[in-house]
Amino acid sequence: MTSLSDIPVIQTPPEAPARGGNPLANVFDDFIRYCRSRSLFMLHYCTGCGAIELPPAMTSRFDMERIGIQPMVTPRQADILLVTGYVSVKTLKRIILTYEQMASPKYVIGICSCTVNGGMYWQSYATAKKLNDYLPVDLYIAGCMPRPEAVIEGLKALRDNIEAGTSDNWKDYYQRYDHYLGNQQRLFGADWQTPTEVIAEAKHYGLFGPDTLGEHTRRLEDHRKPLEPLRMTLNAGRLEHME
Amino acid sequence: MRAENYQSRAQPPSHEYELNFGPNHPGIEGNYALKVRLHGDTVIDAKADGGYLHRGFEKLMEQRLWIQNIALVPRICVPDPAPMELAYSMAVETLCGLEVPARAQWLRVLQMELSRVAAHLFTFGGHAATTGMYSTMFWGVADRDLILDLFEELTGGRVYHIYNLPGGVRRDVPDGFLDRVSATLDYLESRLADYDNLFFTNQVFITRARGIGPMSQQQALELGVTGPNLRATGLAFDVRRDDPYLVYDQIEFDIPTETAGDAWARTLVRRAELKESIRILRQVVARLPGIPGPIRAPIPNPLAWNVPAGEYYSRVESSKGELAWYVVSTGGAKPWRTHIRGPSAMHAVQVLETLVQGCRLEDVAQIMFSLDACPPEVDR
Amino acid sequence: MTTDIGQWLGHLIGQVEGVQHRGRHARRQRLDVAPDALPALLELLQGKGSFVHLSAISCVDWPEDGQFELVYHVWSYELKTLVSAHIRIPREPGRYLSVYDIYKPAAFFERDIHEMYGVFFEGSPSMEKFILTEWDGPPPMRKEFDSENWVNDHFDWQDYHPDWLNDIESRGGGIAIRPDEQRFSRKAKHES
Amino acid sequence: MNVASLLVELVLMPLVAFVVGLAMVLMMRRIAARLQRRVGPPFFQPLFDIVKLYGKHTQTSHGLVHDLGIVMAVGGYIAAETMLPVPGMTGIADKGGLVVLAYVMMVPSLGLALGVGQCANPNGSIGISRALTAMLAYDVPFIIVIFGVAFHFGSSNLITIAAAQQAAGIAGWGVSQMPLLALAGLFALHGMLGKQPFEIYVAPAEIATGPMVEMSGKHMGGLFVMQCFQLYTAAVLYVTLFLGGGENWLSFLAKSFAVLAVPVSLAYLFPRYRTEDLVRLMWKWPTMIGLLGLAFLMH
Repeated sequence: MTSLSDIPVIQTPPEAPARGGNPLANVFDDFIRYCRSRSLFMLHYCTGCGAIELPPAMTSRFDMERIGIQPMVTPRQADILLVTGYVSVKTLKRIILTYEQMASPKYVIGICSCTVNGGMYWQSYATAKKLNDYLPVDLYIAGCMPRPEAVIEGLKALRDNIEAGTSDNWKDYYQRYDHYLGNQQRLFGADWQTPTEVIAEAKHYGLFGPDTLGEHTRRLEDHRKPLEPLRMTLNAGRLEHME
Repeated sequence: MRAENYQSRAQPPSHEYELNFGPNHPGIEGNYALKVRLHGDTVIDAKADGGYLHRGFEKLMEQRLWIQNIALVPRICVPDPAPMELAYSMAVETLCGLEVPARAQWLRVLQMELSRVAAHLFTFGGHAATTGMYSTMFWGVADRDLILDLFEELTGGRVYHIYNLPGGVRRDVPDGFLDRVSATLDYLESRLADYDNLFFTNQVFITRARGIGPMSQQQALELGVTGPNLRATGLAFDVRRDDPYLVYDQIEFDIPTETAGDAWARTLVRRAELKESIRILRQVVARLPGIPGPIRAPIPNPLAWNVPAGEYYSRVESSKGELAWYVVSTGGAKPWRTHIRGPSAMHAVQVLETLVQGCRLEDVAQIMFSLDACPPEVDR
Repeated sequence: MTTDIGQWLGHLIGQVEGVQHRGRHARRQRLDVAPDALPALLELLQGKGSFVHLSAISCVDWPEDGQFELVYHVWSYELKTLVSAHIRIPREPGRYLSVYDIYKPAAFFERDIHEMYGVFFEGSPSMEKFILTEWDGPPPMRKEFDSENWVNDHFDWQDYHPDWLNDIESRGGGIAIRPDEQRFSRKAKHES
Repeated sequence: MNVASLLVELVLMPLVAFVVGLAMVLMMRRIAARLQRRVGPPFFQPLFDIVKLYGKHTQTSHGLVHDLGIVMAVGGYIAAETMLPVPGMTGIADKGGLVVLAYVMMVPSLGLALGVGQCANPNGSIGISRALTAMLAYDVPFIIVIFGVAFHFGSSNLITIAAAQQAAGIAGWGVSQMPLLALAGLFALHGMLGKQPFEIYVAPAEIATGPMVEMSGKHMGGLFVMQCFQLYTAAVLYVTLFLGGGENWLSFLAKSFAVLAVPVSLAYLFPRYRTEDLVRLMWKWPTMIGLLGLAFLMH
């Protein structure tokens, strides 16, 4: 059992002092934040059954494009990672890879009860139970499955949070990388690593916190392998005949 | 991370390369992956990679009561969940020797066929989107929503209904519901002409779909293909007629077939099935008010319900093909073993791997969607 | 019709040793087969009985008997009958023959059973992992694998946060439509 | 023309093109929404998208050529804008003319090819090879059309062409004088926009948006800006060649938007062609129509 303090809560960042006391100094930042909240590209990745309510939310009846949300195909282009429903361990690895490839500021939304606490698959050996152990979740939309109205309502809440500057959990991933990596290692094994250099990125973007490094990140060094050529994974048996 | 998941093999021949189709790819239905090896634009070889949606259903069901599992089973196939409940309920009923009242059987037909219409509309949309025609997807999904509204009214759930129980159904139709079904069917039928103009007789789409992923009847039978994909090769097999369940033997409907066996033929078969389902629904609407009776047979206390020992293999025709449950009971309060045979278990793995060989890169997604493969049925 | 098929089947299986026939439900026939006789029986069913469609292969674990039960469900498009051939193989070492050369769909089911139960099928085209590629534990469908314990060992549970609920209610959330305001009446119609 | 006013025009023309291009993107998305029976994006959506993309914290670059490719893509169009006369501003249109413009309009595709090549993503490489093939396909009718128009007006100078049409009234417009070439030009315009049925190089379901697959942040923003310029360039070029150019801003913009609305409205009713079908179509019908139109002109 984790205690309440382990759960990342949405923290309001300290108010940035206006430069030189000029009231207009933050206008530009505010404008960018406003644009950010009005233009959200969500990643087109159906991780679970909640994805079935996304087409209705996107298409003619509920039309997400009204509030500036449109699906995007690759993680590089996307702002929101919608984790729609239960996440099997195999998918969770891909989700983490995907998340790390997205360009920040990036937001994670957990849709469906399964992302909150395993939902009705709480007994299942194959699904992860608590998404915010592995990724910094900005918003949960509970329900099995949430209706398109609820999805849009949740996205609007995210929009408002972004506009107000309170949705900054992506920074938490850099600042407390050790915590997230530890949970990932616990599930995937100690040799878990991703191709993205999260620590270097944290340093580069000035988000290096006291908890970025820790015992879990030290393990990365032990297991870091050079990129080596690997066996062909495609129909291994049949290929040997061909070659 | 096991490194083989994101690296290619050592020194491949320079003219050959590997492409990962999925799991995060718009050309893949759901959360599924295909590793495709290409020579230029031509697919040499493909390997399906599943398990992204694995939840261990069969294990979960062994740990829950017979009645609890009803809430679990529709989750196996998301676009077309209703037949799952039905097949499981039928298996339990057969084991218990429960007699399902006539009215419940007609209500189940109503649910099944509405679900089939919804699933087909969804498939058309997905298939059109793989060829770049998003308007059909926008229309299809929006029209499918009208059926979800009907489901919501009938069962309380838009997507997962949990409407069937062993022994009957959970609710009777609300007042005026059948009129609303009729009105929705009228609307859908009037929309079919629009869909024809936009999609089914669109010359560009025909150019794209004709001759793609062809399958002979012999090949289809060898590979265990069922459902609309089998009917597109000319064999008029439908579980509803050949292994009848519910009251399908009292209903008039045709089994549409095509002979070409390609993506185009599969789409045409689905379109014809949509019309047949509407025809079945009209018969249900006409006959349901005249059928009296309770909507479920009495069952024992569901929390202490020991289903007699035995085993049964129940089959239904889902929108994707033959769906079967093998249920084994040892007389306990929980199933000893349930095994689901989803139609896509064949279509998404062996059939897909076979059909994409030799096709072009641009047709891989189309072949998958024209087979109407549903990955959660594979992964369970 | 059923009895005809029953008689016909009885005649057919007379040619193979170690087969018992039972039919209890309409269009369902059950055969209990000795493990050695199964490939011959399936070939006979496919060749003479037009049972060309392998619907599924199911595996049932019977730990008390120390056996796995393998059930081959085959369907004939002409006779419109499903025959389930049951065999029992010892749990250890859990090896059996593949029927891939008779029925191609067997490849999927055999691979699946191999993953979920650890039964090895000789001659199957691929015994590689498919669904559980990233699973290191024991075959999960075996009865001795306790998934609840495994879950408790590997996952944390979310704590209950009433403050989240307060937050939702302060935004006007909660129950959107009170039960008495719901628009769909539940009155049954069939009495009339 | 003195240097100062030329410089002002050189700055203003791309700016105007960008603003008009934003409105064109909005129109395109709204038309799509209407055809798909929905509401569509808010008015400032194209602007929000671009500002958001440029305001991203993470900027993933795959190397110098990747950055340079985007600069080439946007820069090629900016150069093209300065050669397209608009009401009141001619920029360097009299220096360049049609032939240079046709060259400059190929630069963005080539730049994109360079940039995408460095991403080392196979989807991107496939996409860009498709884009270049598509360019090869629509450039044949495009060059025929350009040649025909230049032949008809006896000049390759866009200012002269527009002035000649304006002097003769509607009967003297390219579209009345050379209807076949105008039709072929419309095909080439549609191909140039890369919308369905000629959308092969984006093709999300096949190659995950092809050239854009590795683009994020500023690079993606650059592509969004490029799209604005692309729509503007294609529409304005067509208006200048066939619809009498711009007498005043009102009629000029009305004509540009109307021209653009034709391919955009058609686009959302079709799936995409395969590459070879696209090449076959482009080299068959618009080329034949164009050659026929040319024959009438020469006659």
